[in-house]
Amino acid sequence: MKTIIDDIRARFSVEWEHEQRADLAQIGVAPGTVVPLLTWMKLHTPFVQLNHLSVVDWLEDGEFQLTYLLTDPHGHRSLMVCTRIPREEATMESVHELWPQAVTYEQEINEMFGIHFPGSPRQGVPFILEGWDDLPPMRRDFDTVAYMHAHHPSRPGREHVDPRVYVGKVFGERGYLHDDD
Amino acid sequence: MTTTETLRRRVQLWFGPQHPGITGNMSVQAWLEGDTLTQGITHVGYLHRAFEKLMERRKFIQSFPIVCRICVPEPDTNEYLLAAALEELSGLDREVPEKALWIRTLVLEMSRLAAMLQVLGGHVGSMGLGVVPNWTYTLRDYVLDRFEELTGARVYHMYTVFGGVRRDLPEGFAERMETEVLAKIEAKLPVIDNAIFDSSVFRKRAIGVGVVPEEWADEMGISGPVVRAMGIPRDTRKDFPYLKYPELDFEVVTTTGSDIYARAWIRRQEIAQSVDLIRQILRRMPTEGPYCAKLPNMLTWTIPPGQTYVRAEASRGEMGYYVVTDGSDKMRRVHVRGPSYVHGVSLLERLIPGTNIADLSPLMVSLQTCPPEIER
Amino acid sequence: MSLKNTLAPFSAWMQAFSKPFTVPDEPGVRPGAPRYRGWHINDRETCIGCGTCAEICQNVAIDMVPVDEPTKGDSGLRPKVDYGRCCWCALCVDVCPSGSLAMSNEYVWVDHDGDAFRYTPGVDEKPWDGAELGWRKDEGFDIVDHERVPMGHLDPEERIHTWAEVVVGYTEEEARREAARCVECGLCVAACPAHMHIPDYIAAIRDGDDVRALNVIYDNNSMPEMCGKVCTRRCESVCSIGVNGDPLAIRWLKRYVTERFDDLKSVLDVDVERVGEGRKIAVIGGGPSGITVAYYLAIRGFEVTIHEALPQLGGATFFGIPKYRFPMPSLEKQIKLLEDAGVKIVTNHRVEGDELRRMLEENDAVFIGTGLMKPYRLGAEGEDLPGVVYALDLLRDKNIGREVEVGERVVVVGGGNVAIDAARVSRRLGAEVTIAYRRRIVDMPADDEEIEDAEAEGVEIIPQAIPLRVERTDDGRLDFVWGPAEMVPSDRGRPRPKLIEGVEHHMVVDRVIVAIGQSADHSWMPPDIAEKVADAKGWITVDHNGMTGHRGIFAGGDLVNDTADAISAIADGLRAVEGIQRFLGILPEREETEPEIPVITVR
Amino acid sequence: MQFDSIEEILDFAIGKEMEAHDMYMDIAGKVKRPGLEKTFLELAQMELGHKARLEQVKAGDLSGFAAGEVQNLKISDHLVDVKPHPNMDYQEALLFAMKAEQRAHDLYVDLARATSDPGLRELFKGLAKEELKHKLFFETEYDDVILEGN
Repeated sequence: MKTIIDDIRARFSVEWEHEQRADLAQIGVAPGTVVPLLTWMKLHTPFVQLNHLSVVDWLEDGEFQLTYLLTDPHGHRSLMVCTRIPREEATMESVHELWPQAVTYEQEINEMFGIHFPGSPRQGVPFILEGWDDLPPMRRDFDTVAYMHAHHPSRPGREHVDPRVYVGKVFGERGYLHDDD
Repeated sequence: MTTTETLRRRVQLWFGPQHPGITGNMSVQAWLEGDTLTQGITHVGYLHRAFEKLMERRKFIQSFPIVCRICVPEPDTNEYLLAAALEELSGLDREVPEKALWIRTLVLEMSRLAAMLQVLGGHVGSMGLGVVPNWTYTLRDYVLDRFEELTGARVYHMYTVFGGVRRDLPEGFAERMETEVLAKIEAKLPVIDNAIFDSSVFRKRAIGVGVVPEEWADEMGISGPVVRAMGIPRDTRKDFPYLKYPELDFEVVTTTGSDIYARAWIRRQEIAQSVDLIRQILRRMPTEGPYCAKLPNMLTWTIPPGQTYVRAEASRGEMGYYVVTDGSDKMRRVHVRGPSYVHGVSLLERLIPGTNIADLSPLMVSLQTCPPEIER
Repeated sequence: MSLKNTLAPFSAWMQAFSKPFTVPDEPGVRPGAPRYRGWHINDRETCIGCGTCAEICQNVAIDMVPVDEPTKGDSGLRPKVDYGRCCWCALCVDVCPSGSLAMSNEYVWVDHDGDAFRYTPGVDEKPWDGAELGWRKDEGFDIVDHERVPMGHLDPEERIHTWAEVVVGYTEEEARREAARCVECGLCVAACPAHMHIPDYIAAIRDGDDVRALNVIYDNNSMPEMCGKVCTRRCESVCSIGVNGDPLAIRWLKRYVTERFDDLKSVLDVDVERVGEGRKIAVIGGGPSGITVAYYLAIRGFEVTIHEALPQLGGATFFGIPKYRFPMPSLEKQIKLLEDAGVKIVTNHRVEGDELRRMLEENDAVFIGTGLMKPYRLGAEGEDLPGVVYALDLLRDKNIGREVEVGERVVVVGGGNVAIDAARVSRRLGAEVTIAYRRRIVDMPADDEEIEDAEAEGVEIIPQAIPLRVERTDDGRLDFVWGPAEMVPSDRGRPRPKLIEGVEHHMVVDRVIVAIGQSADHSWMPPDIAEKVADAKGWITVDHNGMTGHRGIFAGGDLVNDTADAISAIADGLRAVEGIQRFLGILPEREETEPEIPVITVR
Repeated sequence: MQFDSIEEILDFAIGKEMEAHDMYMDIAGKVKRPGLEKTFLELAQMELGHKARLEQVKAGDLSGFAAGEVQNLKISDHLVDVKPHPNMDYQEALLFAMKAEQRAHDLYVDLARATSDPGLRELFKGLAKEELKHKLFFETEYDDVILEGN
């Protein structure tokens, strides 16, 4: 794995690297580096396979992380290429020209996270959802519980008593450092 | 060209989601010229339950009852992979006891066996030979009986968790597995062979149909019986060894042709391989010792920040879990990469043009598409 | 295609005569596997209503519903399962701390009413109640941590030569790990006399937020560092994790947090109105109850003065508890907090004569927390011989720094914590120590850990030993004569020891230390006030405000409660803090209403 | 002591109970400790109860006697007797009461031993048992309150 990362380092700017397992390394690059890097890897290295493309929402940082997992199917090892893009008006270059199946990934990400891949064929075409009018649901700020309560009313008759609260109440738990206790 | 001529030339047809020939709840929006498909777009979403999203809002242990639902015929791969990913990220992987590794291998092989019996029946069922699925589903039910005995449930086992498995092997399990399952399968296989592989109906409809070009294998990440039917010996159990597979004696089954027949043949061979592997496992498994590591309090367990990708060979091909942790008691992100995501969408859509409408069902079965795995 | 291939499909016909695989669809024909996950069963008696099942249920299928009266150690709630949501994962069974919840292997149930599929196992009768088979908790699989992070102790050999603290304390990592074992059921809150917010501070410790933990702790306990070292920890006795394992080390966790901060005032976030400005409160007795009253009233602007007869505040925690359990700097830190809050402290001052009357006139209220200072006597012959001493005196003398000497051989009479303290102090003073106790070791009121520690330090315990008399030997030592006892059943309470006549054992010792018990002494009060306040045994009865039979006099601590521990004294103090404010019209009088059940309906 | 009839014995016993009653009343008036006066008044009241029971026996109703064995915890046996004094505390009050009941018991045992009339002997034994019961009451209280930690 070291060799391939050294090769990458010789050509591209790598922000960080981490060896997770003997057969799995991870590198971080700038968004602009991703497509040139992946193109080079597909054409000039054994890492020809795109296993998957995934997004992680780092809401607190205001960033999305895109993770491209490339595999060397004959050398039996994988490389995770990670990059971070701003969450606002999130846009990323498409890789569907390199791998046809990336269309589906990019379509789903577009739907679920609201990241736009200009030029990718099925952007804006619903993949899983139908008539969705809320935040892209895989974003961390989409509140599933609130959505559930708004769209699927609870079955009547459910009454739960939380033991922690109940016991405190019954036995007269009180606080004395704050007036509002 | 008249309107009638256009209509005759090009008809749009929704194949599924309610169709006996479809594999699970999905549909193919197909365009036909005559009875030949010119284009197909797959549609999923009928089973979407936002598993990945739900798991981001649940404690690690609470994700177990969820992941098994990602594949009905083969839930255990999901359970194992979630456990493996989180064990790797938490360092718990070093604590998993020997016996648990064996039981996990057993469970994975049992689930592969059950799933392959089901899909082998599906192969011929999709061509209208209803009797063979009756046999294979029955054989699958025998495997489920053992699952019920081992895990407490027939379909959603919820059995493999962090640190090991949830219960020990019951006494006499190995004997019952032999007499109630393996022997019965072996007795039936020749009959099945005769009814499938020797059948002129099957041969006519399977040989040379749905051929996947070999050059797609690498770039698309095609795996499982589909890639092995191209003659490529690619198998996660050998290429990225996990659990006790390195200690088991088996060869990767391959054949050539890359058509429906070849894929069915691979599955037939792998049923026999699974039977053999289960025998090996039960023979070599330690009888004593713990089946689960000592676990921390699962209600408060936190895992340090990290990300990993783990994979295992499901009956359909390479199943992978991409898991990101952020130091909290929940996953930041879990991405389930099932083989169907590629096989059932991109590959299927690439194979559809030129296919006869009657061959669409057998084609989908041969790709062994599992829609919940696409939607998660 | 060969002929064979053409004929092959017809081979299926051969199977037409084989035995069918199917079974008739009748109930009971095909029972679930022995560990099948079917309908729930629950043992209502064993269940403690901790709600951990509801907590772990990822489908929110379990509601906790009131079934029995809540008690200490049982919330009285029981799980009610909604099978519209249940996915039969059985995590509820595997997590169940009491082991009461299980699943039967029954899986067939037909009903036209959808709401029927929501029931309280063990409460609503079902045909599968008591089913032998089904999913049960298994020893080899545990998803809560039943093993406590061990606490380091000084080696017994080493500690009998030092007055250093025996308990080492948790490191940060150990504390976080121990705190992570908590399931936050809150049963401990009921058992704690002061109802400390235990799960909340444990969660804060687990999250690494010690400042928050400290604030949660001081919210209703102003002497928690003491509690963190010597509390009787009723909380731990009801810990749900303790039902089938080691209870959370609640005491040690409190100790960990409280020890981390030196300047308490700067860390504590006090946000109360100074409603007591211009009001004066006298506190008589500087023990835990008095300190509690003083602190929480002082931060509200009251002018509080504590009168203490001994040279140092702390009451029994100062003069009674040996320093290897509760070191002086820890106590001083707590007193510093009082001073910082503006409490006036008068030590070496025993209130006597008409002073109480004067105090009542000069103050808005008076709080009495003078404790039990008068030891019960042995009552046997020879008690007045030199060398027969009382444990309380011995411990006090040692703690205030007087020279204490016990000779080479000591017998301690008694089985409470005071007896153990006296024994362990005597060990440290170089003596061989025997404890003579009238009942069985299981009956000893002393803390189990204290008994173990004492034995580890070489203290010998003779149970069922009744002191008969003490005689002087020719060489000026003492002959402690005792007789063996048998345990006889009693109509009223526990079995009682009865002397077996005719057998006498002799033990030549230098000291006989009497640690039978102690009572209150009210001789310092004007008799007419004492008459209104106390009863014959010395107990003071108070109302729900902590007020005695005399208007304006509040009381708490060992005088009032029958548990005689510091945390109960603190609880009494808290009651008086509210009571005094109600008495003075600052808080409204408490309404006697049933507490509202906090129900969550949208689930 | 010599008794000629059952009536005489019972009168003697009733007199003893009255003596005890008067003694407790006397102490109650002297003790200073808060609440202890009440304790002694209660003890005095208890003796009146015993007296009433003996009067019932005299009237021919023997059911008032304790049946079966009475437990003797022997707690007071090895304790030093105390003299009533104004500054008595609860422990001393209990000690005093235990000892007084012990003495009454011993008296009836002696009397039972001294008489040759089997009927009288039974009556004395019954009375002794009654006193032992009283003692048990105090011993239990002593065991619970004073010896709680021992």
